[in-house]
Amino acid sequence: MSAPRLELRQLRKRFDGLDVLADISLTVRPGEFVSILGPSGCGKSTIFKLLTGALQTDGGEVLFDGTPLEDGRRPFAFMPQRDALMPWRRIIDNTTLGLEVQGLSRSQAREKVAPLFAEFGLDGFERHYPAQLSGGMRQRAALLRTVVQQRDMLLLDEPFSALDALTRAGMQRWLQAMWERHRWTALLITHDVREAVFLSDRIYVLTERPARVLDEITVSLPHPRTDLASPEASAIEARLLQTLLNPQP
Amino acid sequence: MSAPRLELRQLRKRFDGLDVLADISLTVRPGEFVSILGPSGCGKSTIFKLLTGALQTDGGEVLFDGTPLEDGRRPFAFMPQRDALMPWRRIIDNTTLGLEVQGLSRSQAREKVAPLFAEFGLDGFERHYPAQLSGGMRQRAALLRTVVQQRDMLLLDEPFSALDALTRAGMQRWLQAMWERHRWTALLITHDVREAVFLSDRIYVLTERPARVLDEITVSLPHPRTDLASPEASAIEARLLQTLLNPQP
Amino acid sequence: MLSVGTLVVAWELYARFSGISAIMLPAPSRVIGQALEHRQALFDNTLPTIRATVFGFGCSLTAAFVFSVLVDFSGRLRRALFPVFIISQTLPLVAIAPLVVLWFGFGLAPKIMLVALVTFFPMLVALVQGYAATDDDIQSLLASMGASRVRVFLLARLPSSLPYFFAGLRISITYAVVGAIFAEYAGAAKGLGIYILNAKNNFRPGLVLAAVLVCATLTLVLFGITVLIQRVAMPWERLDQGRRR
Amino acid sequence: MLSVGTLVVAWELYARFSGISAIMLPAPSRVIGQALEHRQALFDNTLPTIRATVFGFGCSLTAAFVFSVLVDFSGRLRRALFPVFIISQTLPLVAIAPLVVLWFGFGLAPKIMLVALVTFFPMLVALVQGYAATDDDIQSLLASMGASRVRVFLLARLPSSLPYFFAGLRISITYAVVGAIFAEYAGAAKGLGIYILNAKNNFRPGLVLAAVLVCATLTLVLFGITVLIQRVAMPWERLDQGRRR
Amino acid sequence: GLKPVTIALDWTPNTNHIGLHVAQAKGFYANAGVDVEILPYSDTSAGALVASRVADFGILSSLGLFTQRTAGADLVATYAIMQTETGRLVFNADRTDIKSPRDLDGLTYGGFGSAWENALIGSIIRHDGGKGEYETVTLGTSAYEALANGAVDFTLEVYTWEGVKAELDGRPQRAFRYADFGVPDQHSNFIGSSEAYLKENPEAASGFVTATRRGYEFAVDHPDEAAEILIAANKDVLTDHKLIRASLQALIDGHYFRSKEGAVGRIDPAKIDAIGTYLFDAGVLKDGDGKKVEERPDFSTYFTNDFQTA
Ligand SMILES: Nc1ncnc2c1ncn2[C@@H]1O[C@H](COP(=O)(O)OP(=O)(O)OP(=O)(O)O)[C@@H](O)[C@H]1O
Ligand SMILES: Nc1ncnc2c1ncn2[C@@H]1O[C@H](COP(=O)(O)OP(=O)(O)OP(=O)(O)O)[C@@H](O)[C@H]1O
Ligand SMILES: Cc1ncc(C[n+]2csc(CCO)c2C)c(N)n1
Ligand SMILES: [Mg+2]
Ligand SMILES: [Mg+2]
Repeated sequence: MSAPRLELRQLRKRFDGLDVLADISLTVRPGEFVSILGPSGCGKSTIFKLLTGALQTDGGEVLFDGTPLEDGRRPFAFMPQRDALMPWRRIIDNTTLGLEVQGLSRSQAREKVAPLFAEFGLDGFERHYPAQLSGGMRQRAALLRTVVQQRDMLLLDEPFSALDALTRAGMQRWLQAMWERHRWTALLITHDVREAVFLSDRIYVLTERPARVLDEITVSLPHPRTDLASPEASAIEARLLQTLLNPQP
Repeated sequence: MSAPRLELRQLRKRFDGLDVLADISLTVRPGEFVSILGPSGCGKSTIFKLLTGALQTDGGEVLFDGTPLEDGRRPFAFMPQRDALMPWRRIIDNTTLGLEVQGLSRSQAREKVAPLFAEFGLDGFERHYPAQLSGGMRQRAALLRTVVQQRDMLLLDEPFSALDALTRAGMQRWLQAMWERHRWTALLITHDVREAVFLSDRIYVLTERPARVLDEITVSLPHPRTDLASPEASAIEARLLQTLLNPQP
Repeated sequence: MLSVGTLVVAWELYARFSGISAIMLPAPSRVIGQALEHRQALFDNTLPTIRATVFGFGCSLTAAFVFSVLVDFSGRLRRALFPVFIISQTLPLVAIAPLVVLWFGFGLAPKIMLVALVTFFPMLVALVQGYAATDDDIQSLLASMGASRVRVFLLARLPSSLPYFFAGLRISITYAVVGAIFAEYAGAAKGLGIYILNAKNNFRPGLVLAAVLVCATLTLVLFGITVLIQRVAMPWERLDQGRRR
Repeated sequence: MLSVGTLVVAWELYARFSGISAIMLPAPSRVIGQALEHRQALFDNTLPTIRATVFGFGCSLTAAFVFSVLVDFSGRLRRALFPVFIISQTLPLVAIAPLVVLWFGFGLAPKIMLVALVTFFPMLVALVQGYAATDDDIQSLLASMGASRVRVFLLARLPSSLPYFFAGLRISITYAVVGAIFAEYAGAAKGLGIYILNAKNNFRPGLVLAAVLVCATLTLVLFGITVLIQRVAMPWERLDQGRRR
Repeated sequence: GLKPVTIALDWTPNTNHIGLHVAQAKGFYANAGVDVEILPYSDTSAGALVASRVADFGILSSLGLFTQRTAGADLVATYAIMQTETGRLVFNADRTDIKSPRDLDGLTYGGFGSAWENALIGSIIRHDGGKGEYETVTLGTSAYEALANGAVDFTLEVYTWEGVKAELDGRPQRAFRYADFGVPDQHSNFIGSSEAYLKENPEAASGFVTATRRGYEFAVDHPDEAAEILIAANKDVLTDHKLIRASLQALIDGHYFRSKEGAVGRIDPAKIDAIGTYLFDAGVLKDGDGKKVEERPDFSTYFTNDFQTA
């Protein structure tokens, strides 16, 4: 078993008077795809904010490749829950943002991103502004912006919540293919149990706020997963739904 | 068969150079719950924007209770896809917004809304600002703001997309109960096929952009629906998924 | 604050040891000495200035608000009024002030007018730009609720304009005092402006700067008040507890 | 535009038929006549004013930008500099302008300084408030991408400040011309300010207003330029095709 | 009841105004049946205030009277405050390069912005054989600081105010008097009104003017008490008591208020005609449209002594 890429140890966070994260410990190994499921408002996005440095922890440790995550080091490609597209940048320029930050020239970055527009169902909208896109299109643009960064690790906060079944399935398949090709390490927040089962090696289930880890489920189905109707998949889905609907710690 | 409450006749809309709605005709009868399913970016939210007057149609007619929808008349309680919460108002004041617009005093409006906070999983957050809420909590606040308005008709644009299975099921049950009690007329945009089947009397499936009506499915299951594992429900679900995944007009 | 102290000390040293004449640059110690010595006169002359500033700024705020609303509600009014307002801003005070005395005499009125003239436009621009910054989704939502334009204005456009309003307020409040002093300089029985002119024509540079000192203090106080008001008026802007910076 | 025309006609009629003396209010026809008659002198005196305005405003913009950046990056600098800037704004021009002219002579330098003094603070406040208006989500996102503070500033804070910047620009540009005229008034060989002063001291109200007219035109042109620049600089603000109003 | 009368000033309060305050404090105005309000100084010329009937009377500079009246303003001088010119051309005493007015050619003049200054200085220099070409920087009230500072080479001053102050400060100055270089002597300033006002209120006018003259006479006779009155009436303004006393003494000693012949307030028709002709010849006088007047105006209509009674 390889050393964890990301390790959270007894992470705690409170907003004045409100305990949000009580005690979150989890690990993600290199190349692993891990999902987090949990009730709305329990603190999932807060975990990501702690990881990306937008918020400060009130206790606990975050280790990345065995060393504490320092301020300067940002090994994550992060997709926030609200898309955070820049209203003043065209879609193409929003999607190249991470690459530009990494130092690529605008034209290099565009070259890298442009071929993906079709795949993300955004072709023809390169020169639109975010305000001219539908909710789902914005979400796909935000996802595109995230994955092209090719960081050590992906942090995805509900990347498919605004997508219809067809588009969602397409994006999920694409993500899985990419993940298999590049062996990205990924941490995904989702509400969709089936999505979690489809994509993950392991799934953490969190309790209500203040959040703790309620359950950890390993999904040992072979990749690529196409048949979610298999009895194993259904069993895991059922167990997850059971845990979520009747949370008993 | 009663006269339609809402009737769209050959609605068309284009954004410079981009045909979005090609020809949308649909009806909603009084007390009926109708859902719209369709690929991301096909123009579902645009339909709502035409109904609420945020955009102007490029052709076609909108009839409400048999007469064209005029400018002044706004018979809808509308929940936009992006929550549109006012950052400067506390959650309680965001949820009372529609009532205040209807002319209720602030205290009256609060009285009406306050009891629902628990049901919506928002109690304790009355005096928080939107920026202090999680994505799902914001969505629930937006839904709460919509349903308390008690208008002739509900327009809900993906009201549950940011919610986990448990919370979502709870909200759906609550909505169904309310709908049965008050016999609201409702038009719902959703990506979730199961949700559509659970809640709707009828479901319209739209094509890709430029959008037309691809299919119209009547869900004649008894209310209240608790058992979605029933063969009829599964059959409808399967047919919907089939239509969505292989759209052949 | 330290930086201000440093500046004052440097000035004192320069004034003392550079051999510069007190006519050009009186030392701060001397200025403060003179200020204390003539505190009664300074006080008496500060009151009218405060009055002109406060009334003038009050009128200007009121007018800016009223016109911003009118202009927001009617595109036609906007096209009609804006050029007039812009032109009013382009008139150099030095040329207008003498005429204002001719038209309105020597009382408080012309001072109020000039203060209002100076501060009206920044407030108007700030408000109008602020209204325009309102989120479209929020406005559509309100419209869907059947909110009248007035309601949409009150519930969405007005709150949205607050940050712009306060940016404008900070700018205008400093101009308000300067404007009042200028108005008095152009003619007044009492007030810091005329005090400065008198001190100058009586060859008292120390007193000139003493009055400037009072004026600066006054402005600082008013500025501080606007900052406090902003704190109170926009509580949702002070939420980022726990955020890094 | 029509409204401006109406005002001018009303003024003309009032000046002609109310029997008011030309000392109090010369008719516009007379003002324009005088302006045409003295166009050469007006033109000669406008050039130095334009120069002072443009250079002064340029310096002020540059300084405001530089300091807004410094102040944005360092809280310590902010605390050190802001009081000094605020105080600089509280000094009444009427008292300061003569001193500046005495210190820096009668050339372009003191005018540039005074124009900068008048316009610096609005621009600074606008920029600083604009930076503060940046969306937190966008900033966190950039930080998560490993963007340095400089990158965050360039990619997020700066574009976010644009609407505030332009609000500030509209205000300052009108003050810039007025400030230049005022600076000349305090001491100069040539310029619209001096022209106004001369006309006034030679009891020529018509010429005073002719110079005011030139000054107003100049300001309007500059104002128009800022509006155009805003159009070009913020294309995403002009999207709402098809929207109702 | 007393008839209210307003008077507008030409400059911030100074010793030139002493007679008004004395007449006020000593009750001369009340005795004459007028209730006088001395208006605050303003940037608007007293001539404009009087001609537009904002003020009943005003202190008019000689230049203001001649130019504004010629341009059509309703102004009449009713009282001469100064019997002789108080102005002079000054420069710092250490300017050894300036020996006579012709040396001013090419130097920098710190001026106040009137056409008359140029005519005056130019004619002084030319009278002395120079070309009359020099640089002008318009400074207004900062001219004296600029002179002390060396920023300008020369300026004009009111001897009995700025000149006296320089003496008190020990800043030696030298000066050229206009009359020594071909400029006719003149009354530096007047108290004037409008014909319209004088016609409507002859009694109040003569009461006011006559009482004012009593005020100036009293000031000449009782300088100490008069200085006290002036200071008391302007206590925030006139903080340099030494300057007030010295200035008043200079005004008395120089026979500015009361001429050697004993005249107080009387306007000398010869002086008016002389300076008027000088200004006309110099091309300073313009009509209402800004055109040089072609015909020499009748200067005898510019003033009247009729309101100085008893
Ligand atoms: N203001 C606008 N200007 C130009 N195009 C626009 C504008 N608003 C929407 N569109 C386009 O209209 C199309 C439909 O948008 P709409 O928001 O209705 O989609 P949707 O069906 O709600 O999608 P989703 O499920 O992703 O929310 C999109 O292609 C979008 O780019
Ligand atoms: N800035 C803040 N100030 C105060 N409370 C906050 C703040 N940010 C988040 N919270 C609280 O922290 C809790 C967790 O929020 P978080 O966004 O992490 O939830 P989540 O698990 O992502 O929920 P969702 O699935 O609805 O997105 C919520 O109760 C929220 O109100
Ligand atoms: C007390 C006093 N009154 C007026 C002036 C203005 N002034 C400056 S030069 C000049 C004319 C000199 O002939 C005049 C009237 C002054 N400086 N001091
Ligand atoms: Mg979340
Ligand atoms: Mg949508």
